[in-house]
Amino acid sequence: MTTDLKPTGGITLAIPAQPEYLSLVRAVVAAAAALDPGLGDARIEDLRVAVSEATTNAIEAHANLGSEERITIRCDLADDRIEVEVQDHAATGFDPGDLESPAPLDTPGRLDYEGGFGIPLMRVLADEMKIRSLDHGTAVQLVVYASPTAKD
Amino acid sequence: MTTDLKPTGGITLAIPAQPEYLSLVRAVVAAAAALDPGLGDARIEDLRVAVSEATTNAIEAHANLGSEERITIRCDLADDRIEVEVQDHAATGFDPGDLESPAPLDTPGRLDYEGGFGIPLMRVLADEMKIRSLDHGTAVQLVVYASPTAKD
Amino acid sequence: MLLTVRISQSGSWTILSVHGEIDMATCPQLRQEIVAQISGGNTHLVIDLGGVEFIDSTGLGVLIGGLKRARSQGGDLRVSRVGDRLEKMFALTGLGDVLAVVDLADPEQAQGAA
Amino acid sequence: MLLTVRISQSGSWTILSVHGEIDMATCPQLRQEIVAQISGGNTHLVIDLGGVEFIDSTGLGVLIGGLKRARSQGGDLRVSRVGDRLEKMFALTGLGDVLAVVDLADPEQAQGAA
Ligand SMILES: Nc1ncnc2c1ncn2[C@@H]1O[C@H](COP(=O)(O)OP(=O)(O)O)[C@@H](O)[C@H]1O
Ligand SMILES: Nc1ncnc2c1ncn2[C@@H]1O[C@H](COP(=O)(O)OP(=O)(O)O)[C@@H](O)[C@H]1O
Repeated sequence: MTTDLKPTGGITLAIPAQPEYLSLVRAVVAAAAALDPGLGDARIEDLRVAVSEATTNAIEAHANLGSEERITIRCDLADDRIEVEVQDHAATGFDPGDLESPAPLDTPGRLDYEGGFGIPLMRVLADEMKIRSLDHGTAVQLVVYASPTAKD
Repeated sequence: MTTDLKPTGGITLAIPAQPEYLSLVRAVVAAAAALDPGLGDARIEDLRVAVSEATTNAIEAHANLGSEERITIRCDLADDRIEVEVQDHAATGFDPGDLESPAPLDTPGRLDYEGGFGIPLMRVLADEMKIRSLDHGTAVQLVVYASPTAKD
Repeated sequence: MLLTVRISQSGSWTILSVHGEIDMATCPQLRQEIVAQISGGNTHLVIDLGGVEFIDSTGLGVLIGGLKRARSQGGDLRVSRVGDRLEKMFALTGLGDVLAVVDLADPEQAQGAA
Repeated sequence: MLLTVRISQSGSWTILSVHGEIDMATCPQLRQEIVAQISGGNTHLVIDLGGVEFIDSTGLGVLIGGLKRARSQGGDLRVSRVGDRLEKMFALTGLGDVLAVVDLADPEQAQGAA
């Protein structure tokens, strides 16, 4: 159980694993990102969506396991970037390695399946995206840079 | 050090003890309160101000002691009320008992002093307000009820 | 944080005007409304997104599901008043290639993909 | 989350039009601006609060400090365009009893306490 709030410089938010809290998570991300004057509105929106996707997956994983633990969202503001990590406590055995080459979104017939957009969207919306398996669940790290980067 | 996030049903937010984060705290309180359909806009505003006051005092106390620890804000939503607790990690020796009878705000000459509005405002804006001394600092609990109460 | 869905008619098209954010918390409501309309025989739907500032993949999934269901009943599902953010989401997911954007006044006339 | 303060003139009164939230993070900026005006000889100030949706006790303290400083120099500090929330804060703290609310067009004419 690593829900401890480490005394770093960042913001940590812990929420019950319920969909009702998604709008709150987005509000926190927007408010945190607004503290970084280098981040434009469009990039804040990108980050808001990416974090919402990661949190949605975490909520789903908790629901599948019936886990009552909370989900933690950590935001770290640095001069040149904002870094958000979503950590769940649902040890589903999910292996992010299996997702290394997801079907591109424009594959014919792709839309026959209603799901599976979350991780690809996080990948394109964030400048960096990493999924790590933890003993107790999954950690998704999303980074958005303040200055324009290769990713427009 | 009790910054642990207990797996309760509530929201916990931890922030660096810096004034820049006050607007984020207010955004979280507003977003949390918005999850409670029984709370009107005016009461949400009351709570937002009260929590802002408590967090301001916590930031001041940390600054006075040079404490690098974070401040935690816990929001618990119940059917009939929202409860917020602001906990700091600045053991200043502050004794809330000394404040039991603050000078009323309309005392003549009261305005000669620019400060000292925070705790009286919390008292009138929240339906309940309790200050507890902890080993490591101070905890301020603020409760606002969803249904209209004696406090309009 | 509820979604509101207002129903109106434009010729043979049923318009669902959505207000709010479409995410995992609110999408069951939209899905139910779409299913109810199609089950009730209104197979030609326009989702008016003018009041929607946020949609995520869960919300996009509901639109895809509605599109498939409408088409399977000989109808269609189109969208209208798509803002910049939603347009970006449609473009990134390829959903824009299959979902026609229409004018609320004339849903028959597709203005091109989202 | 910065405050913006726009300076203009109305007769012998200097108007500081504030936009943003006045709290511990932003009030040093407002305090500095008030002090600078008074030091520069503009002792008759109107704080236009039309763009302020939030003020807390720290912000109220800045207004009290400004009021005292202006009066000590033979001037005054008044407020204008006070919204419902700010009016409530003024009422609860008693600040409304000492701070005159004026019309921006005629700061001389106090409309009564906040
Ligand atoms: N935090 C997580 N914990 C467990 N499994 C996850 C997590 N995130 C993603 N997954 C797995 O990866 C799959 C793909 O996720 P995603 O691309 O977001 O699409 P969707 O959630 O719609 O299936 C999910 O269906 C789930 O099986
Ligand atoms: N969290 C806290 N930790 C330590 N001291 C506190 C705390 N909150 C309030 N105090 C003390 O109580 C006093 C009164 O607080 P308040 O009414 O908010 O007015 P002000 O902060 O303007 O002095 C403060 O000056 C401070 O000494």
